[in-house]
This record gives sequence, structure tokens and C-alpha cells, in this order.
Amino acid sequence: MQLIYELSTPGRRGVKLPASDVPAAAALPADLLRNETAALAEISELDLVRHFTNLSRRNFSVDTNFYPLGSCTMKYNAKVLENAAGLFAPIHPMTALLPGGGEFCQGTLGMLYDLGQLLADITGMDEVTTQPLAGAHGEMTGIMLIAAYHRAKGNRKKYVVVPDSSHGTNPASAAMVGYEIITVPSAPYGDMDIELFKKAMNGEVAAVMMTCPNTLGLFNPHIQEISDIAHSHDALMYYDGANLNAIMGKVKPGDVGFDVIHVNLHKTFGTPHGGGGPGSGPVGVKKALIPFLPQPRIVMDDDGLFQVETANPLSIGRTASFFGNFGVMVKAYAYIVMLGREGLIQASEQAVLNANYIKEKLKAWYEVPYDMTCMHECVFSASRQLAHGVHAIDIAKYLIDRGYHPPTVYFPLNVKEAIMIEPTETESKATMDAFIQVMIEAAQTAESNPQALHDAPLTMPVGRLDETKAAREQNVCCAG
Amino acid sequence: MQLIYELSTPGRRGVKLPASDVPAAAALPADLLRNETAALAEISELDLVRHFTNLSRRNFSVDTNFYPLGSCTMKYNAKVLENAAGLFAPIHPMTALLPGGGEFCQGTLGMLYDLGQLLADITGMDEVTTQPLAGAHGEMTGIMLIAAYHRAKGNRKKYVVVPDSSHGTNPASAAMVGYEIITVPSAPYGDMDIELFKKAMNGEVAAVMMTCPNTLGLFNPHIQEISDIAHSHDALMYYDGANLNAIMGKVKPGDVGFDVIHVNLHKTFGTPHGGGGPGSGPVGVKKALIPFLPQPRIVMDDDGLFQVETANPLSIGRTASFFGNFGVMVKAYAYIVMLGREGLIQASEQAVLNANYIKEKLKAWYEVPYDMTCMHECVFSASRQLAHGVHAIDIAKYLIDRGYHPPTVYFPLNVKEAIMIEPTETESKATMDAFIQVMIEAAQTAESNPQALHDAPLTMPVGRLDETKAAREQNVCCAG
Amino acid sequence: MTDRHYCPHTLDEQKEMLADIGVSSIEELFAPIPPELRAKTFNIPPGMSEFETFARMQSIVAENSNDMLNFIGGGFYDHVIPAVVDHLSGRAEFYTAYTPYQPECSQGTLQALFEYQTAICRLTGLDVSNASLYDGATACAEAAMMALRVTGRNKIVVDGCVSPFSRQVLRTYLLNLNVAVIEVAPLDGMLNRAGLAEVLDDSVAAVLVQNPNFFGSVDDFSPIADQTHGAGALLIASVYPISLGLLKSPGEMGVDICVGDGQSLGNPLSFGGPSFGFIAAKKALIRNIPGRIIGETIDKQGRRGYVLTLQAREQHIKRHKATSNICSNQGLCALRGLIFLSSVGREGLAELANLNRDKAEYAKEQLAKIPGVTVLRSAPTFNEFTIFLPRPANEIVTGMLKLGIAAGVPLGDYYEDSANALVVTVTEKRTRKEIDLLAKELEVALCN
Amino acid sequence: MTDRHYCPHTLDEQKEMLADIGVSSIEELFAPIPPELRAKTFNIPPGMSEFETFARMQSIVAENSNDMLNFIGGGFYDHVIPAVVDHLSGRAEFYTAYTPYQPECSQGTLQALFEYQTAICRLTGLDVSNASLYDGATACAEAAMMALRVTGRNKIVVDGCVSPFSRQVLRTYLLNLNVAVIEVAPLDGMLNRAGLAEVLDDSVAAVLVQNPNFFGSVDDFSPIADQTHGAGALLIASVYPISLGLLKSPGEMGVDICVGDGQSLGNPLSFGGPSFGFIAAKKALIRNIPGRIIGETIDKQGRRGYVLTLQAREQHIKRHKATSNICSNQGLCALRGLIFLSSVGREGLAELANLNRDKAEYAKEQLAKIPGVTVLRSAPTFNEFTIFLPRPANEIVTGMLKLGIAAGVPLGDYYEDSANALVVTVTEKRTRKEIDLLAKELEVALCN
Ligand SMILES: Cc1ncc(COP(=O)(O)O)c(C=O)c1O
Ligand SMILES: Cc1ncc(COP(=O)(O)O)c(C=O)c1O
Repeated sequence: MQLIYELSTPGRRGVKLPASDVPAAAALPADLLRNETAALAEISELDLVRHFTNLSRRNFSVDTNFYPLGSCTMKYNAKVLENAAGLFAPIHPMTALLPGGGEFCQGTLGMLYDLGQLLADITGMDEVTTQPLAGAHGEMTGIMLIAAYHRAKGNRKKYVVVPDSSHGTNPASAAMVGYEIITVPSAPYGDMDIELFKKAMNGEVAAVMMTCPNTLGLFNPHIQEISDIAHSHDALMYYDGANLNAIMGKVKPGDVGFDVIHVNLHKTFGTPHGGGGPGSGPVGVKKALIPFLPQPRIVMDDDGLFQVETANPLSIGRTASFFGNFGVMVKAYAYIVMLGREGLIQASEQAVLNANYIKEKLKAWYEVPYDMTCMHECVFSASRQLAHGVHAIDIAKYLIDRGYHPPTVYFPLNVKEAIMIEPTETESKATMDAFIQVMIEAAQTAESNPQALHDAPLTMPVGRLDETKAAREQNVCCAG
Repeated sequence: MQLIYELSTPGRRGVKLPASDVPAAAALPADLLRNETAALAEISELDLVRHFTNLSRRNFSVDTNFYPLGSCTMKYNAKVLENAAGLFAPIHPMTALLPGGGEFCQGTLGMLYDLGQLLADITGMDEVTTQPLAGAHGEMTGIMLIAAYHRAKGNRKKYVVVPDSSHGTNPASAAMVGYEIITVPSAPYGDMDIELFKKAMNGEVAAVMMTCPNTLGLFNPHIQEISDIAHSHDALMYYDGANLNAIMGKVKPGDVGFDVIHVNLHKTFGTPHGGGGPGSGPVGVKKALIPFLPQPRIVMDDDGLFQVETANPLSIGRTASFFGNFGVMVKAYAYIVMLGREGLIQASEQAVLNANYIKEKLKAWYEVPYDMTCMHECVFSASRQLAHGVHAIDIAKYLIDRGYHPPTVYFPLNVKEAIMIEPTETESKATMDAFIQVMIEAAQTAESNPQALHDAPLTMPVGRLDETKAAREQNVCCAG
Repeated sequence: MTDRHYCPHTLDEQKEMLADIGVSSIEELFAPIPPELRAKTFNIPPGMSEFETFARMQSIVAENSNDMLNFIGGGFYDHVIPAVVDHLSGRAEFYTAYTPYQPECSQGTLQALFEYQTAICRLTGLDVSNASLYDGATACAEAAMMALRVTGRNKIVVDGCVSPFSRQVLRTYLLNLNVAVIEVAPLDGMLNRAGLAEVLDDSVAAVLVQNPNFFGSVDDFSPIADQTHGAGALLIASVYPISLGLLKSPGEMGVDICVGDGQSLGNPLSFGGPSFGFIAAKKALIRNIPGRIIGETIDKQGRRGYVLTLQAREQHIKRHKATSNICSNQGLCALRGLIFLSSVGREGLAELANLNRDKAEYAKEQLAKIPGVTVLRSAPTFNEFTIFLPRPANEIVTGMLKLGIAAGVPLGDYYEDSANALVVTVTEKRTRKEIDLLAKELEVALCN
Repeated sequence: MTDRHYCPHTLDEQKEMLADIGVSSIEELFAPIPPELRAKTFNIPPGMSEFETFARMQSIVAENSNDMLNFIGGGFYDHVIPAVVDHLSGRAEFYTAYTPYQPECSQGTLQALFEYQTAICRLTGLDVSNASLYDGATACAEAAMMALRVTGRNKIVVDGCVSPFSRQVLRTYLLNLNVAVIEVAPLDGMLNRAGLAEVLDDSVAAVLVQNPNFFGSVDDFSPIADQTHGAGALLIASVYPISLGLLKSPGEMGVDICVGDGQSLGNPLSFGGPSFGFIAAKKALIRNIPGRIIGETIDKQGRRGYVLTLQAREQHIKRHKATSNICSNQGLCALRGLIFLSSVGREGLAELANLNRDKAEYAKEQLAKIPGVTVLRSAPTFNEFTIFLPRPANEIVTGMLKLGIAAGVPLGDYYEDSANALVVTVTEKRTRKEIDLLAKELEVALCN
């Protein structure tokens, strides 16, 4: 398809602007003006609509394809949630920050407060800030809170411990807060080696970041012990909530010793991912960390009115412009309210059921590096296929030709040729059975005709793209 | 793709219904109850969404493809119109029919009234009813009005005259009102032969139905003479407004002797066609026919309030349940208000420009049976291609493979192998140039490789379908 | 020509095009129109931006009472609409397509309409359905005309309990056709069986009934079907599709042609439209059905696909001999109906129907408690029922509108001697609290 | 397990699946979780249908003042949003996709984001852009961290006229990094050039400015760019993208990194989010840009396509050595930004910017007429300007809120000695009538 700039014609417009009802102002001094107008698209409304509509058709998506992208919880996003978010479009965030403005935002402030309460209950935490704008932002916020906690005690400490199976954002977030990273390898049981962990721990460790169930989809049986050890070094336990979808109503991270948690509303709580975002990464903390929560913080006063706290000197400050990705939170709130207690428990149960079902059905065909009951996702290795020269990526591309979005591949890093499948609870058995069949065909084709897998995909607008060329040429902006 | 019923599993649901807050009623007597529940789909919300989203992707549409379907005016449908229509969703039509209810519907009643006024100005008529639900419904309503007019004068008469190039709805609508049809052949200048017309006319002719510009896209130079002749026999002139897009602000049918007109809001006035409908076919009439207009009729009282007239004994009565396809009219009204005087004139001008451009660019390749300046559409014949065994339908199917919705083919009936192209005013030159190029390639392929055209389309989910089998087997409902 | 967002050509492009055509101005292209015929005036106001247009539309909306508490039906019903309906029918490929004349690039619409036809057949218990008609009232008229064609007779008998709007449309349609329309006056809000027997003879093409009828009464028309067939006529039933979650289907009753309005199936009230009419019939009648029909078939490779079929019935082929003049129908509304029915689903529709009846029965009993109010109890009802007030209903309804309550449809406007009768509709959207409010306010109104 | 609309399995299917897995209950699948760790309580209220949920959300909306007349900005602006933005960003294939890790089946998102990057480059006059950051404030912080990496220095100088929210976020981000943040106090609502000169030395990694600034003042930072570069530091400018329809671009000024919030580009106010942050920079800095970047390339057949590129900067490859921890960004909001910019278009953005300025200038003059009110005129302004009231602005603003007017943002909360200062924002959406109303009501308020 042509780029929108290639469709442009000078002087064309996509929309007519409102007429002016005021006099034209005197011109600005020339040195404040741009030399020429920015070369944005110049295209009719129809051509614009056709362009983006046809672009959209070049995507796989949950609404069109099974999308078992591991670690991403690509569950169905209920349409009513989209409608609900639209209701709040006209409300300006500054209103709540004006003197006396909170009174006019009791609905929005109250919803954020309630959402915090609901998430606190789900995670077993004492208070939740909804300000962080994505999972990684939540991680960073959480580690900042931990730093503030330690600093208040006189030593912000130096290290953050992560298992080697951790998501890249964990070490990256801790590094953004100035910590050095200690990576602990996994044990044969698929999670952080507890002995190595013990060795790694010391008084300068500020936090241990865990994903639980971890990125292999396994629930760490030593989790309580790990948090006990961490706490014995006055290190705080950080819970990466990306995999919360496995355990709602089953375990509360706060009960297991975690002190800080972020949740990914765009994973567990049914908000769509938008082809990259927006997400939302609320952070829950135990009581000891509440004083450090970001500002503005929403509190309920004695009259049951919601107030905005902005001047707490202990707070780490602001982590984002206003109250977080509010529209995303509307959806997550409505999702929780709609599913309710039983619905959330059922979501986790069925997510786990589906992952185990796929694991069982495919383990005759694909290596399962850690073969035990998994939680909401299962991780295979294409190691058997590798014997025929077929890589995980080849299987992924084959799946595209068959109409499936590929699972996550090459993550977690501690599994060779990883294929990480997260079906989520919203998929039907028929969909999974068809997918399983195609995965089996992929394994068979790997043996019978590996070249066919190397050649895939053939049915898309483009085949495999030359990534080296892209990185070398750095053509990231349309010239002209 | 599977049928939705093939995706069903007993007991599954697509949506949860509201909980009941009242006691369950005593059961109805058994003889009033159905034996078993209707075997509707039983499918999860995700599977439902995926099914219909993927179904939608199997359509060409204005938003995805150039759609020069002659006689259908497939112009771009501005998105703001869709939003506007949504605003009126909760208003019950019965409210306006309750005693004292009109007071609570001044907005909707007033909008219908205003729309009538605007359409009356555009068409040169004295009053417009917005009740008819599509073009053909408007035709039928219009002919009923004509019958009522003649009946009031003592003789409803017997015949309706139509040219052979007329749309099938014209004779069909007149027949629905009990008239016999006199079809007048076209003359070499592409419109109804005036001499034959004169011969056909007599005192028992109730109406002459014309499309102007006609279905060949030609403006009939004899139109005034025709209406004079018709009127001299006390026959009324009916204007099929399907082609109004050519002449807004240029000619008013009412000025040219037409007594009754329907307009297709879903063609000229920018409302989408919905894959079949809903349309809307308001009917405008000259003063003499006002007493017969359908009920309920919206009138403005002396205080400027809008009232609903329901008991006019001269009226032909109701032609539809309520006030017509109101939501469609919201869009058409907003369209007229938005484009305004200049915008409507420009729409007609550019529609005519585009049709002539395509005609000129293609006439070296395709036969133009009536080669003169056309209005908003141009009609070719595939007669040259027929020499190579290639029919209009083959060219149509080739266009599908190239990403274009085909023009109308085999209509009008008085052109052999007709290819009727209506680009509309909203298409850019670049789109038309690309289309012209592909049409030329079709003509070239017709000579060089006719089989390639017979084989088309190859890129769609299905190739040419066996229509005989469909008609023979009459499989119109999924079994089981 | 300052805006180029709808009409995209720049002046340069336009010049180029005119040159290619060989004319020097757009005006020249209008030369075929004799100058004396040209419009002398064109009084449309100047245009505005989409933002100003939308604001104008919002201000029009604001001139209505948009939060009326609805206890009115009369053919249009205030039902829930699952969010998926808007989202999916809002797919541009559905709503910006035309009628699927070219099947290969229209399989989306075609398959959906085939599924729609299937849903209508299953719901009504009949064999064949078309792909929609305009609305419920015109569907009654089309069904009657179908019966006239099939039987070659020229009389239509109509139960007076059929919606007055449908009966009016029927009369309008048949006015010019030398057809007698005979109405059987209601008896206690039900079909007067004796009255029917009196007029049913071998000149009758069809009998038209409605279930539930305009009074809200639910009936079993099985005996009527036998009686009608005995006279060689067809039985046409107009039905409220939501009620078919619960009520005996037209197919089970022996109905020949079933029609109805599809508004309640996922289409908003929207001041009366667009909705859609449905029509379903016994298989033998298929060639007489009006409008588009989708049929299943295969391509050369044996792949299943869908096409417009039996087009020889239609106006674009048969012209004045067609089964109807209908061309554009209400396809997108029918699609909404399909999505609605598929979302609510098999068990859901039964649940929904029961919910409606439960609410209405609750309301019936609350209103029955009001001194002076009596309930028409000649027949069971679904979600509408008739009550009799001690005073003219018009007066009461007008008064309650001012309180924001549309309390019901007074029957006096449609039936003689019914000035005090009121038809009250209660859908699943009405809460117990709202019903209690209706009862309270009605009681107050009657005390004044 | 009564509902099967989100979790679709029927009990039969579930049984079958459990059997295939080889367990007898779902509970067994949770065996890996030690019993003593299991949740003891779970106090989420029972669920409800989507209809009840939507009604709940509507009631929450109703607890806000939804028709406040906005003269407030402070980073978020009440601009028109063409209808196409919602419709196109509402395409399910866009909004229900994940980050485009698999390029072949994600060309829609990838090409759109490439076009977005292009729009941002052209708007800012810089060479490279990423595919979005979280918001404008975090983009400031990311840009500062980028400058720290590039220069290896450890001091950031910030113009005090930069939005206090951005400055607060910057401080929060840098708090743990051994970096000094030095603020240059504003002078007459503008960058204090002398103050800057005082602190600008070779330990400074970057200078952060904002245009228009929090007071509304518009500046030409070209000399500051030279000065900053002279000290070996980078100049970071935070900009309001709508203003770039008119104002000198960061590229023209010599800015090295340009950031901003994209809310004004087609994203609703939505109580503060989601919007998106943008970041653009000179080509040489590309490897230090945080977040996703889309690059153009070809496939084996030479067909053009788009991929995530330079991923070695990112956390999933580089982990703690990445240029940022950002993973999910605000892609859909960036897409909205692209659609907005493409719809408004080249000339349109200039027109829109002028319209904003015209309205604001009109408002400025109306407010200037109010006795006791003075306007800060130290610099030209765009669509925000500062006025001084004869009384504390907080008090007046609180009072006017009760009239439904958000009259402006009082500066006293953010700057010392500014209790009487008020920043008033006027976008193209405010009509002359509304502006006149503001003036009238402010005058009345000041008289009381
Ligand atoms: C395990 C894990 N942690 C953290 C993240 C980061 O979340 P986000 O993309 O919302 O920043 C992800 C996202 O993929 C993840 O899978
Ligand atoms: C010339 C002409 N007349 C009448 C009609 C019928 O209009 P409708 O489909 O709205 O009933 C059409 C529709 O295609 C048409 O092209």
C-alpha cells in the first residue's frame, strides 16, 4: 500500500474546520513563525478513510484471529467496555486540580478510588495508585517506591535481584531507578534457583522482582521461602503482575509476602492493547509504602468525598501528567464490576484449563522443557524441530499462513527456541482444537518439508522482511 | 467460513441478560407456548465478534474500494453523519402520537419538517413527505398520490408510461398501484422516443415516469415537451430521483413540469447503503397533490410548533409504520446542512466532471452507445469485447481481482452488454486514473487472453458461483 | 471551491480533467440542460464544518424529551441492545456496501443474510425467509398481496386486533387493487371467532392476525389456521419476534406466511426507524415471496458460497410482473437483528421473553391495585396488557407525559368506545422501581 | 458456572478437556499452589450483565460536571476531533492487536506508525521519531535521560516556565540517579536568559525548555540552542503540537530533542488519559531514543514493508542496558494523532493554529477590559495567556466553577508570589459568545 504522503495532493483537505467568529489577530513576529507549513498529508476524507481502513485490514487481531501471544493475555475485549470509556471523553483532568474543582469530579475520582480498592483486594495490597501508564511504568514506579522506602530508613541500597526468566522490563525498570541488577539463573524445576538466590542475597539488595506464575507459566513452590529470605535482608518483594490472569481469587500476592505489585490492566483486566498501547499499570503496595505513593493521590475524606492530595512531602512525586490512563481504567473497572467475584475466578480457572489443555495436546509433538502442570500459559521449545533445521520463528511464520497469530517466540530467554502459548480463557475449545491441529501439522511439516516452513508466510501482503536492512538504513521517516 | 450455526454449542451464550428484580410470573397455558426454543446461535461473545468481523472482511465497500456502481451513487458517507444518527437512538416514535406527545418531540418533528423544506427547495416541489422507506417505496407512494389525485377528479385512469431505459422499480411500483404499463422505446439520442411517446399518450394515462438524467446518464432535451404533452392529457409527471446527484442547484424537477418526485437519500444525500438498505425515499409533490399526502403528516402550526396530522380523510393513509427511516433522514439532513448550497452544487458539478472524465478516457477502448456529454454516470457497452467472447460480466469479475467493485452491468436494459459507471464526486483523480488504467488492461486482456477474464475472479474467497444450482436447490435456510 | 475534503479535486486537477474531456469549464458539461430549464433559485443555507453540524444535531436532540420513561410499545419496543450489535454492524465493510449484486466480493453480506434468513425461519418455525422488507406494517401488506397472487382471490380478512398502523398500511396498499379488506371487530381484545366464521368464504385470499395483538392478548391461532385452510385461504400472522422466545411459533400453529417488525431485535427506537420487516413462509410459497432471497451454492472448486437467488421474482428482471417493487430493503437492520439473535442466543431469547413477561405481570398486578383501574383479563398477555381507567385515558396520558412518563397507548384513538382503555408495555429494561413509580403516579393522577 | 459468554466452555467440554489433561477437576490444576498460600478472602462484589454495567458507568459519569465551559489547559486541550478519528482508530484490527512483533501480519499497525513517525518529524522539523512514549511529561524525563546517556554528564537545567507537571515528573525520574536538576526561575513568564547563562556549564547534559510555556508565552529558542550547544549540551524542547501549525519548529530553532504530549491531536480529554508522548530528535541520536521505532525495509520479493527496528536499544534485548524500560507505549493514541494530523492536513493545521490564536487574542482583549485585570504582555502568546487579577485567583476560580465555568489555571499553586495570576486557555472550540460570557462572569465575580 502507498504511504499516506504518497496519496497527498497540495491543497487538499481531510476536514473542514469551524468558521471563525472573532477578528483575525495581528500576525506574530516573523522570528516566532515557522518557515513553511509542516508537510502533513493532504488528502480527502474518503481517501483518508479508505487508507486507514485498508491499513487496518493488514493486521491480525483478537477480533479476527486467535492470538495466543504468551505473556500478553490477549483475551477478548468486551465491546461494552469501549462504549463505557467513551462516556468520559469530555472531562478535563485539570478540573480536579483546580481549587474547589474536586467537587465537580466526584464520579471520576470516585471511580479511580474504587478501582484502587478492587485491585487492592484482588492483589492483597493495602493501597493502589492508578497513575502508572503501563506495566513497565508500574515497575519503575514500584521500584521508586521501594527506593523511597529504603531511603527513608537511611539507605536506598544498591541491587535488585531478578531471575533469568524475568521479562526485560524488570531489570530495565530497576536500572532506570539506578539499581544494579543481579540475575539469578533458573533451576531445573523451571524457576529461580533457590540456592543461587540465597547466595545472591545480601543487605544491599533493595528488592527481589518476581513474576508469579513466572514467564514459563509455572507457579513457584518456593515463593514464600523466597520472600521470607528477602525480608530477612530487609529487601522488599516486587510482584510483576503480568501473569495475574492465572490466579485471581486463588492467591493474593500480598498474602505471599509481596510488598509491591503492578498489574497490567491491558492484560488481566480485559482492556485492548491497541496495537502497542495504551496500557495501564496500577501499583499496589503494603501499608509501609503508602506514604511514598505518587501525587496526585486520591483519598476519601470523612464525609465520603473524594479529595486530591498533591502536597505530601514523602511522596516520590508525579510519575505522569495527571491520573494515569483514565480511559483504560474505565474499561478495567467496568470489566471487574461486570465479571464480579465469580467471573474473575472463572477467568483464571479457565485460562489455566486452556493452557494445560494445549500443553497436553501438543507435548507429543513439541518439547516441553519443564513438563508440569502449568498455569495460564505453557512454554514449548522447538528443539526437536531444530534437528530438521526448523526454528521457532519458522513455526511462527507458518502459523501466520494458517490464520493464527503466532505465540510469543524466543521468550523467556532461558528456554532455547521458546514457543510460549497463552490461549486465555475467552477462547472456545473448537478454536483451540483447530489451532492444535495446525500446530501438529507444523511439526509434521518440519519433518517432511522444512523448506515450506522457511518460506512461510506466503499469504500476507509481505513475506519475511529484511530486518538488517531496516536497522542499517534507519529509514524511519518518509523522505520529502 | 463456517456458518454461525456451525459454530454453536448447546448452552453457550453471547451475552448475559439483566437480572430480574420481579417475581417470576405463573407459566402461560401450554397451548400458547412453543414446543422447543428456536435453534438460534449458541456462541460466545468472542466467537460472535470474530465471526462477524471476519465476515465483514469478505465484502468490498466504499470505505475499502472504489465502488463505481452505476445508478447507485456510492459516494463517501461522512462519519460524522453516523455519529449524528446515534444521538437519536432512544426516542420512541409513539411519543409523538400520544395525546399531547408532540410537545416532547419538537426536535425530531422539526427536523423532519425542515428536511422536507430543504428537499422541496432542491427539487422544486411544494411539500415533501419523508415517510417512504426507499426509492421504490417512494415511487409507489408517488403513484398512489397520483391515483388519489385522479380519483378525486373522478377517474383514477388506467396506464402509466415508462421509457424502456427505466429502472425496474418504476413499472413494478406502478403495477403495485394497479396500473398497466406502457413502455416506450428509446430513440437514437438515448432517451425515450418522443414520437413514440406522443403516440402512446391518451386520456387514460395517469402518469409518465421519467428518470432525468436518465439511466444512461443523459439529460433529456425534450423533457419540457414531454411534460407539456403529458399535462395536456391530464397525466402527471413522475420524477425518479435516483439520479438527482447530477443536477442539484442546476435544474429543479418541479420547474420542468414534474408533479411528483422521490429522492433516494441513500444515493444523493450521502447516507450509506448498508449492504442492501436501509434507504429512504421522501416524496415531493406539487400543491395539487398535498391533500393526499400520507399520514402522519408533520405540519407547523401558527405558533411555530410542529404538530402531527393523522386524520385527513383525503390522505392515501399510511405507507409505513411511523415517520419513515428516521435515522437515515438524520444523516441526510446533516449532510445537506453540512454541505450547504455551494457544497451541493459542487457535488453535482464534480460528479458530472468525473463521469465525463472516465467516459472520455475509456471511449477509445469501450463502445459508447450514446456518445454525448453525460451527466453523473456514463454507460459503455462491452460489444467490442464480445467479439472476443468476453462479456460485460467477465470484465466485472476481472475488476474484482484488481480490487475494484464492478460498475453496474446489464442495466439499462436497452444497452447490450451495458457497463454503467458512476464514479461520484468524492473520488480523487488518482483513484479514477488507476481505475481507468485497469479498465484499459481489461480491454487489452479481452483481446490477448479472453480466458483470463472468464476465469476471474481468482483472488476472492470464492470464484464465480453456480447460480442455477442455487435457484434449483433453493437452499435458503441452514438445515438442522 | 475552497474545501476539498468531500470533492477532492484541486483546481489544477480539475483543469487537467476538463482539458482531457475537451471542454473549458464545468459549466459546459451542463450544456445538455436547456438554459431555460435551469434553476432560478437555490435557497439552501451555506454549509458548515462537521463540528458545527454535529453541534446543530445535538441541539435538535436537546429539543426532545430524551429520558421519557417508556411504557409504550405499539410496534416499537425499548429493549436492550448488546454492545456487539453497534460494533459489528458498524464495520465499514458492512454499512458502506451496496446490495450484494457481485457475490464474489460480497460474501460477507451474503453469508450474514443467509444466516439471518435461517434465524427467521427457526424463530418463526417456517421454511423460507427473504432478506428483509421495509418494516412490519409494509410486510403485512406484502404478505397480503402475496396471498392475493397465490390464491387468485380478491378479499383479505383482517382481525381488528391487528395493529391499527399495520391495518392502515394494508388499506393504503390495497386501495387501488380492487381488493376488499374486511375487518373483524375485536371481541374483548381478541379475535372474534364467530365474526371471522361469518366472513370466511372461498373468495378470501388470506386472514391476517397478530400475536400478541394490539391489546396485548396472546392467542393460539392453530384452530384459525385449520379454519382458514378449510376455506382455501392462507393464514398470515404478524408477530413480535421477542415473544417467540416463549410463544408458540407461527409454524407450529400452521400459519402460511409470518411477518413482523424487527426493530425489537437490536435496532434502536430512533423515532421509528430504520427497522426492518421480516417475512417467512412455507416452502411452497417461495416463488411468490417479495424481495431479495439469498441462496447457498458452490463455485467451480466446490467452495460454498452465497448468492442472490430466484431473482426472476424481482423488479429488475420481471419489471411490472415482479412479486414486489422492493429494491433496497433494510439489510443492515436485518444484520443487526441477526447479531442480536446470535448474541442473545437460543436459551437467552427464552430468558429474555420470560423476563419481559415477568415484568409485565408484575406491572399488571401493581396497576390492578389502583382503585378504579381494572385489567383486561380475557387472555394471557406477553409484555403488553390493557387496563381500563375510570377516566379517559388521553387526559391521563397527557398529564403523565409532563412527569416524564409515557404511561401507555390510549386505545380510544384507534377503537371506538375505548376512550378509557390504555395499553401498557413493560420490557425487560423497566425496573421494579420504575414500575412502582408508574403505579404511584397513575394512582395520583387518577385522584386529581 | 452459568454464563458462558466470556468463558465459553460448557460443562461437557470442560469435562472432556480435564479428561484429556488427565485431571479430574480444575482445582487439581491449581495444585502447584501450596494450600497455605491460597486466598482466604475475595471480596469482589457479584457480577452483572453488560447492560447493568453500562448503566453503572453512566451513573458515575453523571456524578461529574460534564458540561463545564473549559478555559483551562495546563497540558491537555479541548480541541475538535474529526469524526474519522474515532471511526478509524475504532477498527478492531487496530485496537485489538498487540505490539507488532510479527511484521507480516501487522503491516497495518506498522505502516501507520511509520506514517506517524513521519508526521512527527515533519511537524517538529527533526529527523527521527519513535512510535510514541507514555505522555508529554514522561517524554520530558526520557529526553533528559537520553541526554544524560549521550553526553555522559549529570546535570539537567530546566526552565522554570516548563509545565510544573513535567518538571515534577522529571524530578521523580531523576531522583535516584545522582543527577542534579537545576531550575531557572522564570522572568516575566519567560526563560530568564541571564539565569540560564549563570548555570550553563560543561557539566550540563541538557537544557529543557517549553514552547509555548506554562504562562502561555511563545519564544524563539534559536539563540538558546546556540548557547546550549556552545556548552556541549543538548537542547530539549517540549512543545504543544497544535501550535506548530504556526510557530517556528524545534528543528528550525536547532533543538536536539523535541518532546510533547499528543493529547491535543485527536485524543479526548478523558480525565487525563490515555494520550501519548512524542519524541523526535536529530538523526545522530537515533540509537539513544527510547521505545519502539518502525523502519522501512523490503521482503525477498522486493516488496516494501515495515518492521520494529533498532530493537537492540530495547529492554527485551538489552534488559538493564536498554535505552528505556518502556514496553507497551500509547500506540493507538499515536494512531489517533496520525489520523488527526492527516485529516486536518498541512494547510488545515496552520488554519487551526491561527484559529486558536485568534480566539485567544480576542479573549485577551475582552478580559483586558475588565477593571482591575491586567494581561501579562512580556511575550506574544498562542492560545493561552496569563492575566493578573486584583484578588487571589484561587478564590475567583472556585467561585466560577460553581457557575459552570473553568476560568483558568491559577498560577499560585505552582509559582510563588503568583497568587493573583491566572492562565486562561482558549481553543478553537470556544465561541465568541462563550468568551464574552467568561469576561462578563469574571467581571461580576471581581465586583463581589
Ligand atoms: C512478564 C511481563 N512483565 C512486564 C511486562 C511489561 O508490561 P507493559 O508492556 O505494560 O509495560 C510484560 C509485557 O509484555 C510482561 O509480559
Ligand atoms: C434509477 C433508479 N430508480 C429507482 C431505484 C430504486 O431505489 P431503491 O433501491 O431505493 O428502492 C434505483 C435503485 O437502484 C435506481 O437506480
